Amino acid sequence: MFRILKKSLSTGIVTSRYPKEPDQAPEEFRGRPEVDFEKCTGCKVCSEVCPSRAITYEDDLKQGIRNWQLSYANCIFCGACEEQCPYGAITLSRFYEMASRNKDDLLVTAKFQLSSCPRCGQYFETIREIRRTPKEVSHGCR
Amino acid sequence: MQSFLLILPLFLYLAGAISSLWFSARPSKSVRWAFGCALGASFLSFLTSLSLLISGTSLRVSFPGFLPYTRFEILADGLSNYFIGIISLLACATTLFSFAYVREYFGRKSVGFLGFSYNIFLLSMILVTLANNALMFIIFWELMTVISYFLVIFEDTQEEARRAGFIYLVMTHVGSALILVTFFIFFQFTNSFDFDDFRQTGPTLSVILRSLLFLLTFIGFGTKAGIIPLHVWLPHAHPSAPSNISALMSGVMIKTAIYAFIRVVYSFLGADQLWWGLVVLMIGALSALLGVMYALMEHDLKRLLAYHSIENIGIISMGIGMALIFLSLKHYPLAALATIAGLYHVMNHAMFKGLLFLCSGSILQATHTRNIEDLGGLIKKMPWTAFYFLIGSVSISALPPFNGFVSEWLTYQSLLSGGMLSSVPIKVIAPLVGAILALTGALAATCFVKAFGITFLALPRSEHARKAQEAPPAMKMGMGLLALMCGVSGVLPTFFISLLDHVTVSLLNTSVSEKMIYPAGLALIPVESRFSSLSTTTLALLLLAFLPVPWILIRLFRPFRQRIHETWNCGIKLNPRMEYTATAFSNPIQMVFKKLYQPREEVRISYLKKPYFLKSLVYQSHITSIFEERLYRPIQQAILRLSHRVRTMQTGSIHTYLAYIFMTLILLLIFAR
Amino acid sequence: MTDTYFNELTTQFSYAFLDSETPVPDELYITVKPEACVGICRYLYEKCGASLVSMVGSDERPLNGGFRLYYFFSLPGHGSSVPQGSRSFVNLQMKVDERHPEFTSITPYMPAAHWYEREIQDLLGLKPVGHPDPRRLVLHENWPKGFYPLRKDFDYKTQPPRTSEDFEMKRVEGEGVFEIPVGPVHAGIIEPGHFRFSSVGEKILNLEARLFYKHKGTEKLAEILPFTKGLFLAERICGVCSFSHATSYCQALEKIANIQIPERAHYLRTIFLELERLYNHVGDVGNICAGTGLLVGNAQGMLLKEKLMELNEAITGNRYLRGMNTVGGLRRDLSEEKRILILSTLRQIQKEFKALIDVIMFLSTQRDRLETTGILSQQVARDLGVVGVAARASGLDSDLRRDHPYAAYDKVSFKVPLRTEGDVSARVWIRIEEVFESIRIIEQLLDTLPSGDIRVEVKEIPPYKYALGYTESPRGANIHWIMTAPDSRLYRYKIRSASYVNWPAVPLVVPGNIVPDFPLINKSFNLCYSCTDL
Amino acid sequence: MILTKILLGLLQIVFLMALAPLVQGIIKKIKALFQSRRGPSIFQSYFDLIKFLKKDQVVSEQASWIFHITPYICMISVLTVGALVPVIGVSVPLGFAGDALVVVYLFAVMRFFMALAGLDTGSAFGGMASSREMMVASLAEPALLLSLFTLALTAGSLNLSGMVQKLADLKIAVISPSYLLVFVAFVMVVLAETGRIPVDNPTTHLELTMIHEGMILEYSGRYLALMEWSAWIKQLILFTLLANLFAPWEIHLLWYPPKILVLAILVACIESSVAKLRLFRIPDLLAVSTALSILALITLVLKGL
Repeated sequence: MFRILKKSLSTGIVTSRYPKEPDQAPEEFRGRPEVDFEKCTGCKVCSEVCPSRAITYEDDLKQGIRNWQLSYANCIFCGACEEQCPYGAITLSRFYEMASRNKDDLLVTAKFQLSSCPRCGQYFETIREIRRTPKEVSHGCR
Repeated sequence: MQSFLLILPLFLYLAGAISSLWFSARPSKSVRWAFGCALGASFLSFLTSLSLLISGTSLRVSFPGFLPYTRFEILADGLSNYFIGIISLLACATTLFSFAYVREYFGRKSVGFLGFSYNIFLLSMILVTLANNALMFIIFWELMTVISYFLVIFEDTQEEARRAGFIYLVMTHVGSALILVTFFIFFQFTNSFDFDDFRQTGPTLSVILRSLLFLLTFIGFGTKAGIIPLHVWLPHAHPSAPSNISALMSGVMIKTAIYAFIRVVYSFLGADQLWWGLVVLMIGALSALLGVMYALMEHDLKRLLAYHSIENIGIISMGIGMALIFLSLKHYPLAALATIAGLYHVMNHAMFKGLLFLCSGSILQATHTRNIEDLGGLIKKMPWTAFYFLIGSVSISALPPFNGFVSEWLTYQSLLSGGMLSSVPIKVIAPLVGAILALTGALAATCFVKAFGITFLALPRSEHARKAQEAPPAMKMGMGLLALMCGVSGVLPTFFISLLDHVTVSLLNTSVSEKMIYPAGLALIPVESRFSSLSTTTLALLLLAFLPVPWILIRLFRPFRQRIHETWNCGIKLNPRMEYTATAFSNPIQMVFKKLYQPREEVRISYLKKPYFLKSLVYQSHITSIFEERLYRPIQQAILRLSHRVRTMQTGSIHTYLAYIFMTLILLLIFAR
Repeated sequence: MTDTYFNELTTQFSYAFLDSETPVPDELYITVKPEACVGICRYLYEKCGASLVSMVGSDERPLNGGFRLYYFFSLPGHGSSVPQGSRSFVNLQMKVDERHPEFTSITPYMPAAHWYEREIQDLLGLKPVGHPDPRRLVLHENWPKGFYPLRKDFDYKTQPPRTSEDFEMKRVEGEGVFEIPVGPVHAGIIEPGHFRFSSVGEKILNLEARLFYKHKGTEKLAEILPFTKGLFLAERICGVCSFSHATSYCQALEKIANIQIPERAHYLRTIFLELERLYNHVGDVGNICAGTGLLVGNAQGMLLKEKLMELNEAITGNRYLRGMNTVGGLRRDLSEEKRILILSTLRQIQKEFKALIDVIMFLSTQRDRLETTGILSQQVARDLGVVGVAARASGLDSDLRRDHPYAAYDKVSFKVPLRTEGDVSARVWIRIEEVFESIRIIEQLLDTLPSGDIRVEVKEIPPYKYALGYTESPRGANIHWIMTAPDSRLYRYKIRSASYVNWPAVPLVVPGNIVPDFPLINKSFNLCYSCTDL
Repeated sequence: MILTKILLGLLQIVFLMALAPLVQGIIKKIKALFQSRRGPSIFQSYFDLIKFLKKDQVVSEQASWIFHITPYICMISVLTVGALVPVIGVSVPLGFAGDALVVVYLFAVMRFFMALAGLDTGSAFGGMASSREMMVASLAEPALLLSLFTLALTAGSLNLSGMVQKLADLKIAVISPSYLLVFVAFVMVVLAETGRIPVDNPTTHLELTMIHEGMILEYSGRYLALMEWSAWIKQLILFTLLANLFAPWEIHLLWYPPKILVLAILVACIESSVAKLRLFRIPDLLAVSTALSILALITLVLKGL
């Protein structure tokens, strides 16, 4: 009976005053994915590997714009996008305080200008991706 | 004039009885006459006894030459008046109730006979308390017993009722026989059956003889009062009778035994032996505890109440027992206190137990079942009955400021005053008996949480309960009168204590009202020193005075909104099957006192594949009634064996047995000389 | 090894055998005639002492025009004296004709099959003829009859209409008997499950548990995902056996693809599996104290669990060790400083856990609550095929790590704790002993950790192959069976978690105990609803 | 003169009402510290009360008027008890209205109605809790009364003021074997009466194990505030009795807080260091308490003070 009290007293207080005192996640921690749009070309690899459809895109073939979207609400922090991104544009940061009353706050969106096929004139891939790719891009309209 | 008022009700009862039989072909008229007369008689005799009690006068009326060797004399002294007051007050309420209640029996049973028996029953009880002569006493005592026997088997279509009646008859006649023996022993020494002579000669007899007489009286009257282990008839007989009769049987009939016991032991035997008091105290404690414990396991509402009568007789006995102890130690004021405690409880028990039996009658009429496992939700269907039952429950559970608390408080005070004495065994025993009283009180509260909660609250458990309807006005009036009395005798105890003072004066020549009542008339104190005090009046006022506090708190922050929603049931729809049952409610107590109850569980399981696929499971549990199985069964078997030998005399008819008993009586009368 | 049993079987039932194959070592698949199946199952179960570890129904109508049932048995060596690796899995498979969608139930002989068969009835619409309790199990009354989600012609996006019917609970008769409904919505953060107690006061006469309130369609969903994404689904079958489930999944696919993953990956997987066991067991021991109201014990247990989870977070980036596994090995390596971090943390945990156990497990009030409460008899445990801690606490000496070694378990020496009392206390003590064993295993592995690659790239997997993947999770054996489809997708993914087989044992343990002890008994099993309700 | 007395009596009740949540808060804080947690502020109970008092309430459709009157009855009975108990002075203006027995029986009134309210809404949990509460109370009440009787016989008075006065007069001489035995017995009963570990777990969320919490499971909002507050006042009154009967020195405002604090720490220590008893071991605990009281009584009778 006294041993148990001794045990607890020797432990002392272990809880922190979160959220008054912020709690730092460890270095390895995979939290909110951050996208570096300087590096990103809009190549959609991330959206293809994303298992939970947190990253999606939609091509507006009339305007020639790719609407890219990342929803933190769907993200399972698996890091597949980080692993697969050819340009190292996505990193999973240590930030984890993402609670929000509004789902729209959890969206990251970007627009990419699409390039049109020189032969058939159809939009097919982002201009930035085409520029980054050394080999010739074929649309396959032939 | 007063003698006339004392006698008049007796004739009114007689008139009621005869007219009831007369009109028995027309039930409505019969009811009006029978209960009209009974109501008038009861009211009149209540007023008379009250006025006699207030004025503190005794009345004596003689009718000489009524029977050989005896003279018919009635004596209305303090004690008698007090009991008559209680009997007639309860009778007022039950009579009011009966007007409507007996309609239940129209076309099924002879209401004329019921009205007849009812009046004679009341008459006999009043005469028992008035009789000032042993023979008269015995005659009225037997009349009371026989007539109540007929009331018990009134609904004799039920096998149970007949069995109950039989047990009742056998047990009480064993008791009666002992009383007869007592009186004949007195007769041997006084050559008279007059109580006055008993009073004169009794205390001068030798200690051994008096002790023998004490034991005979205790067992004889104890049987009628239902003390443990002589109680076995009570839980069978009381529930079987019609509810208005149960109220009278439980409320007052068993108290006549207390009356007689007090009369004999205090006055005729001159209580001066410490062990007499101890015996009464211990048996009282045992009765109180076991009574409530068996009550807890009951789910037949009326039988539950019947067991509580045993408990309350036990509590009364504690008071009387302490009084006998104090008398033997010559502490007259304390003896008066303890007597008052006992007698006050006599009245309180009559009020709340009468009330509870009437309520159970009202429930029975509305639902046609006494099994509380089939009830539930009645508070919405029968709000008044529920309210009255709650008052009764609170009173019997000794919760302040109701009457049960006041008399239990007085009992505690007498017990603890015993603890302050110099006698070492009493010093230890009295507080321990106090603890038993506390246990009894707490268990009684448990039992009535169960009785009220399962019967009235939550959802109805059967079709009967769903279709229940509130009782008619006459029944409500009967219950209301008693509920009012529970409140009044709780909140204004000083008035009743001053009445009881006249009783102690007539019994013990000791007046304690000045010592017990604060000058302002507000608080009670237990006689000696400022040991303690109680003012239920102030408590009631305080409780009322604090009512604004929660009221304001609830309305402190406006607006006060309230949503009505389903009961939280973990997301499943609530059904009556998910409610706690009475058996389940008292199950923890049963587990705790396993030794006493010796529950026998019977689980019948069948499997499709054991133990993985259950097909059906039926559970039953019974408790062992130790006294019936360990004490009475062997006796019964012995008697059975014996009776095989005297088979020739045995015809199997109750009436023949009755004839035997009366023959014995007459023979005794003739040859005892 | 398998041969001896196989020979016995063939002589006995030669007339019923259609085909047999051994697609992967230690897994023998025998195709039998439907009418002989029950007889063979009984032979395996009653004569050979095999235990049913899983049962799968699969809609193979597009392939061969019928449904197919698979019965998986684990064949025992005799006792733990038999050398490691000597046990193997035998699978019976039989075809069920589309026109007569029914099969003979084996439940009357093997109670362990009763949930599998009911599940197959619900999800595939195959009727188990002769099942003693053929009520609905997985799909509740709000799901219309005639919609069988695991059939191939059922599109995963279908939203069937809602219906409502009454589900009949077993009714206990007798005066005063009443029912206590607990759940599916609980007061605490507990998963949904409905428990219906029949009792008279405190003693419980009968308990019926109803789970499957949140059927997630995991198995159906897995059929439309490429295997790489299926992994993340497997990881999220349950919150606390994440790594075990992911490992089972990967191991099955690695067997199918017939690849050998690097030694270092085996070692690391084993370390993470044991880390998972550690934080679960430490947390469970603490949680038992919450059940007995020993608040300090609970707080201390939580504290140690938190330390372990923070360790997980520091070395893998996820408190539940997610995102580490992949088909072909591991995605992230363990650096030297993390290796040292693990060792130092474990040393500290070991010391503190021991101190905690000394304080809480010898407290008389605590012991009184735990001992003789909720006894699971060995017979019941065996009949129902109970696994994991619950089995080992009831005297069933079974542990996949030793009996069917996988990952690097054949490289380490460890003890499988065993108790026979079968009560709450025994289950707690099994956990406590396993904590120390786990620490020993991790230390051994970290000391001998080979260097090298951690991953082989797996691009695609062959179609229409099948294999079992299994792990001994903190709660017991998780057995996954995968059949592949073209395009590196899965044809059928059957997950049989430890909780799934242990749940039916809980209601059998409870009767005879008192109502307030139920939460404690339930906690001592600590079963997962999510693992069960896929 | 009488008016000032009554005013003083009322002031005492206000004092108890105001202090009760703080005591609860302190116990919670100490328990949190034992659990290595920082825990909420000691004033959290006040915030809780205000929150409950501001909230709407949900009432079961099955509830009858029993459910509605119970919070009122709990509050008024506990306040009435507050008027009878010596708190920061030996004399109690309204003490003549009732003695120690009345205190115990008024608590019984509270419990009686709470148990009924538990049954009222028809859920199994309420009934279960009522049944258990009545079982525990049935055994706790005699134990409590017996220990009070022993004290009454020591002090020669059953009146609380009288008892405290007499014990205070005896000063340190009062410390005798019987007195200490009664103290231990009394503490056990207080644990049972206040629904604390090892009898009941006030912080549990498991309906199946609840006693006190189960009975008030259906209460919300303002009614809940009243029920909780009454329970806390009852707890403080029992602590006050413990403090004034077993440390009957320096009964005034200055010494009252430290005594109560010591008791709060004692209770928190007990709650933190034992596991909750199995339901059917609770009777054993209370039997021990009763046995200690009996022993104390016999010691008292045979040896005197």
